[in-house]
Amino acid sequence: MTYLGWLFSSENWAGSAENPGIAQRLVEHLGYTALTLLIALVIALPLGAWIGHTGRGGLMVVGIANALRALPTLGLLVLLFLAVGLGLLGPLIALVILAVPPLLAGTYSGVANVDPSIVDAAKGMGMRGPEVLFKVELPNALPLIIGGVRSALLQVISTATIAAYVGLGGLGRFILDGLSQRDFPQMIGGSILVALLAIVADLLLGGLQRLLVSPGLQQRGAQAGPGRLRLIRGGAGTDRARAA
Amino acid sequence: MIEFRGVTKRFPDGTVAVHELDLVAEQGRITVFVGPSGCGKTTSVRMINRMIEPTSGELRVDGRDVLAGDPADLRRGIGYVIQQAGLFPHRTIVDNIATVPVLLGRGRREGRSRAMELMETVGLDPSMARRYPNQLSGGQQQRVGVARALAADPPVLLMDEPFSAVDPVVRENLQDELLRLQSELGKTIVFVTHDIDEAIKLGDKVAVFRVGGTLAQYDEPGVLLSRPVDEFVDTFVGRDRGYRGLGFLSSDTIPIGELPTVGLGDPVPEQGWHAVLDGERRPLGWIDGGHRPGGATVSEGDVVPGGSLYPVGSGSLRGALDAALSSPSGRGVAVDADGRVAGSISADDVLTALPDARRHDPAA
Amino acid sequence: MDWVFRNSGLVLELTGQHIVFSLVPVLIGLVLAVPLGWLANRTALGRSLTLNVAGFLYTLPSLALFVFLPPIIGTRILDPLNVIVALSVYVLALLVRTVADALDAVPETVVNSATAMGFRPGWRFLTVELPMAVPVILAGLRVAAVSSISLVTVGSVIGFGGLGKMFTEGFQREIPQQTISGIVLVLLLAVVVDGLLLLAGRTLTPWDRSARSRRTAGRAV
Amino acid sequence: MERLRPVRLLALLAVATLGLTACGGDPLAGGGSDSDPNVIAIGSGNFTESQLLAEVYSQALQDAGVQVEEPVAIGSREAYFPALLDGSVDLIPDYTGAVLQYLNPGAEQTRPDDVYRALQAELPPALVSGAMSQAQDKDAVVVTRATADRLRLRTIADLAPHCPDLVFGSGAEFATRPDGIPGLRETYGCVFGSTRTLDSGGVLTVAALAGDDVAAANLFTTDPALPENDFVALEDPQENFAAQNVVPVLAKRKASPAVTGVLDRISAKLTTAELLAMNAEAAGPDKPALRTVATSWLARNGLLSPAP
Repeated sequence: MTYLGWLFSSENWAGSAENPGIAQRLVEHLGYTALTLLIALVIALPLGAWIGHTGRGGLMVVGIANALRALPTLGLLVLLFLAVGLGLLGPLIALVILAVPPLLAGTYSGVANVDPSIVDAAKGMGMRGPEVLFKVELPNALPLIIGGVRSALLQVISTATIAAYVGLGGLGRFILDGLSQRDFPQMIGGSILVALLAIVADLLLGGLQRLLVSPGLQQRGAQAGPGRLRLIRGGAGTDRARAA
Repeated sequence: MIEFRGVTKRFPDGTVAVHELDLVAEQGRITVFVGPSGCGKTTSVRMINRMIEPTSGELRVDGRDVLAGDPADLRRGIGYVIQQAGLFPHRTIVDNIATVPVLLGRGRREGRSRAMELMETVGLDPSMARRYPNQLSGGQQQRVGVARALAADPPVLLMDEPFSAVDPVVRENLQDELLRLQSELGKTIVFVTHDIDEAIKLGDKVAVFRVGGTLAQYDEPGVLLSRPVDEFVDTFVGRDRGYRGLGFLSSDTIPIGELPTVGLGDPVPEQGWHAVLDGERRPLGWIDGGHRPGGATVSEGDVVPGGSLYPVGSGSLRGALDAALSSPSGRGVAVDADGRVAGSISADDVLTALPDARRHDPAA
Repeated sequence: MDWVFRNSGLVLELTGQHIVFSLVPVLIGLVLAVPLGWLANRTALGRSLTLNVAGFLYTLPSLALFVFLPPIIGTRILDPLNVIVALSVYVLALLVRTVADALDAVPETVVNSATAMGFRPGWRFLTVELPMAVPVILAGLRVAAVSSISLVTVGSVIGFGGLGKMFTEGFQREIPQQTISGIVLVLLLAVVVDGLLLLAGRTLTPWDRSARSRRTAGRAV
Repeated sequence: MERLRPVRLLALLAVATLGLTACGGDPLAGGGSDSDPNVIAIGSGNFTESQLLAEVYSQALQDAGVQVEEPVAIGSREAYFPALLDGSVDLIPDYTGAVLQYLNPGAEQTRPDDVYRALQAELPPALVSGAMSQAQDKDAVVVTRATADRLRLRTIADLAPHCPDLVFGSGAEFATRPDGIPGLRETYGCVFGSTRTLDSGGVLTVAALAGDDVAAANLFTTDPALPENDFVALEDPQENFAAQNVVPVLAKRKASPAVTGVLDRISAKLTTAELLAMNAEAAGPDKPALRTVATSWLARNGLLSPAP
């Protein structure tokens, strides 16, 4: 018996008014992910850059990022459903809460880990605060920032799947609906789609990283230094905690 | 010219890093701040471009109060070189050097062409322009650092331990290069180091700081060596200061004596040390008369390596003494400006000339 | 918390299940990660292969992995084995990299001097390299354990037990107290396990006391 | 630190998915593994009433000295019925009409006794049912009072002309069940404009209906949320939804006289009013544990032996 037939049926892709198809669910999933990431970036980038730039509140960021590792996603989704009711708002808040810490930690540690002598040189040459931040600190922090974005992205794609449980659309629907309709091909198909989406998104960001990060920062080993730094910038990011 | 008038820096935790500093770094000269760690030398230099704000006192660069106006504008007019260069890893060499011109609003293109000129000035191959800092050696990075500081042609250059992270051979190289550059550019340079030898080599004047941020002595290097004001400076200047002090005394009064010489292919002399010369009368080494392992005529295999050479007219007593002491014959070879043999000097001649040289030393 | 006391029997039972579901995979993952990490650290090809597969597995969303497993390992969908295997996969994926990195970070001078003193490779690995890698491995283990504890709850969406039931039931019956209690219990469990692992690490590596504070502070991401 | 090229990664994924297709069997076939012959494994749907009934069965059986396993909330009928068939659970509280339709989608009986009789004929040889109770919990198409007033709705037939303009909310299984969306289409000609997948008569559906996210929804007649929210359950004159009397369905090999005796005594006491009361108690402000609600109902009805 094959489970893949479901995935390659054009009928399943198109769906109907009564039964949304894969195309619509995929768009929904992408929509939730993009919206969440956008909101989370707007919150986390300036905050993380500011904390990293001034050095104030760094310990707090590390603490929060560590604590949120243990926060059960499903509990958060349910709690927010009970608090704000049905709709996009609850899951969206949950997704943003989960996406902010990796972004914040990436931006903060990226900026904070910029070699102090480089910042010193920048100031000494007469760069003002914003110039130091935008021309020196952020470009140098970019690998870690994008690392944070990748972490957040995977988190959001995974969690948006679970959010189907509290009534959200997206690809998670296939997994849960397949379970209640006793339609395993649908479950597997949905799972494959989610996994593919996660992998493709991660690859795209990896490509983006290669495009955006200065070649001067990509020389392998040139300044990666001891193990700790390398752990932080891990490419595929197995060192990042997952919560969903 | 950079003037410190009663400048004090007290950090929020109460530590006094610099206490009532009065000092003038002269126009077009290299002034070196030297001292043990915690003596306030780096704090002092960083107050000049307001990387650290003075707590009290007055600080002027070319007559302008540095505390008036915007620190960023001030810094754009002052070159700044730090340890390990502080190059921007995300920018190419040429863009690193062009940083300040671009900051000052000159176009990127103009900045780059200026950067290419400067690369040659500091002795970097222009083919490196498109590379990134981490593809360069430490010494090369330091040259880029100097070029970057010079890019906007600032009259003042601050150098904070710029050569302390490179190996001794490269460091000596960079020091020579800096002296050569300075002879062409004539900037007002304040140079911080913890290495007294570097201070003495580079400084037109040297300021020795003691822990607690006070100035122990501010003098020309020769004076520092010959007449340290107190025990602290004496100890800091270190051993052999008497000998090193000879380096700042003129050797013009030393009599140049005879030098027995022999050419390659000539018969080996009967006895005594002879300098072996090439066809241009440049010294190749020595041969000990009477010993003839290689046969009856002088061949290259017979030549014993000589010591250092003493350049007539431009040498110091230290150079003269070393030439004599490092020669196997006990007599140092004196050469003229073209490197041709001019005669010989002995250690006795140097010592005889010493009192006279001291009397004529303007610094003394 | 009132809710917890009124339903302590249920809570205890779910907590027990939760501990089994979340910590057995940590143990399995660790046991498999050490030899694999060692292998990964030996050759460039092995490293690239192991780490890439690990990275790939780690990218898979958990709910999807719970569903993938039954046809692969021949279980039924509600079999608790699915959760245990899925979480073991995550722990393994995370730790294999940590172990490889940790072994990589053992100073070469130490390894060389051990070799020079006549240690054979196997013995050297067990008595020199592995102990020296413990602090880094432990840091990874703490991350793995904590996220494993949080991940088990996802399984309750498709009917697995553990504290996640506090969420699904709290949801169905609209009991915020139950949901909040569930979150608090999961966090508490994570803190306790994390603390125990930290303590275990301290006892295992008495030589590393000063270095540790720096390392844990640095593991921000 | 190198990452796989996209192409190689996709290839890897392809291999993994091929692996998925290679194995046979249906992973959804059942719950866990086969149960112990001397222990009764109780399953239920994943909604409060079903879980409550499972607790009631479990405690009463335990009280009668039968060994039972902790009840497991499995999911929809599509998930738990196969588990019953393959022996991973032994006993399920269910509803006569729903089981009948599950076993025979073409079944046309709608009256309680007819449905029960037809069910006995359709049950597979490995299963038996206990006596049915008088308690009914029927599927219903539910609208808000405001919608009912505005469109003058009393029955599903009244709703039919408006269906194309309406959003309908239900659990996923309702979309595929014969008496679900297909049944509404055939019986009443009601084709909804769009549907929204929520849950099976649970909080999501209630919230969606109350918040006007959907205009009509599938809820159950004993749901205390109906009176709480002043929802209107539309009448079903064409009997699209069959009678739904609570009935225990169990594995024949576990159906000892002791077990069926206990179950039949429960069914005798269980009425729609009792069911409503139990649901209301569970939904009450205290939100007591379901096992507590079950215990107190059993005690009230004299179904537990007095405490020693």
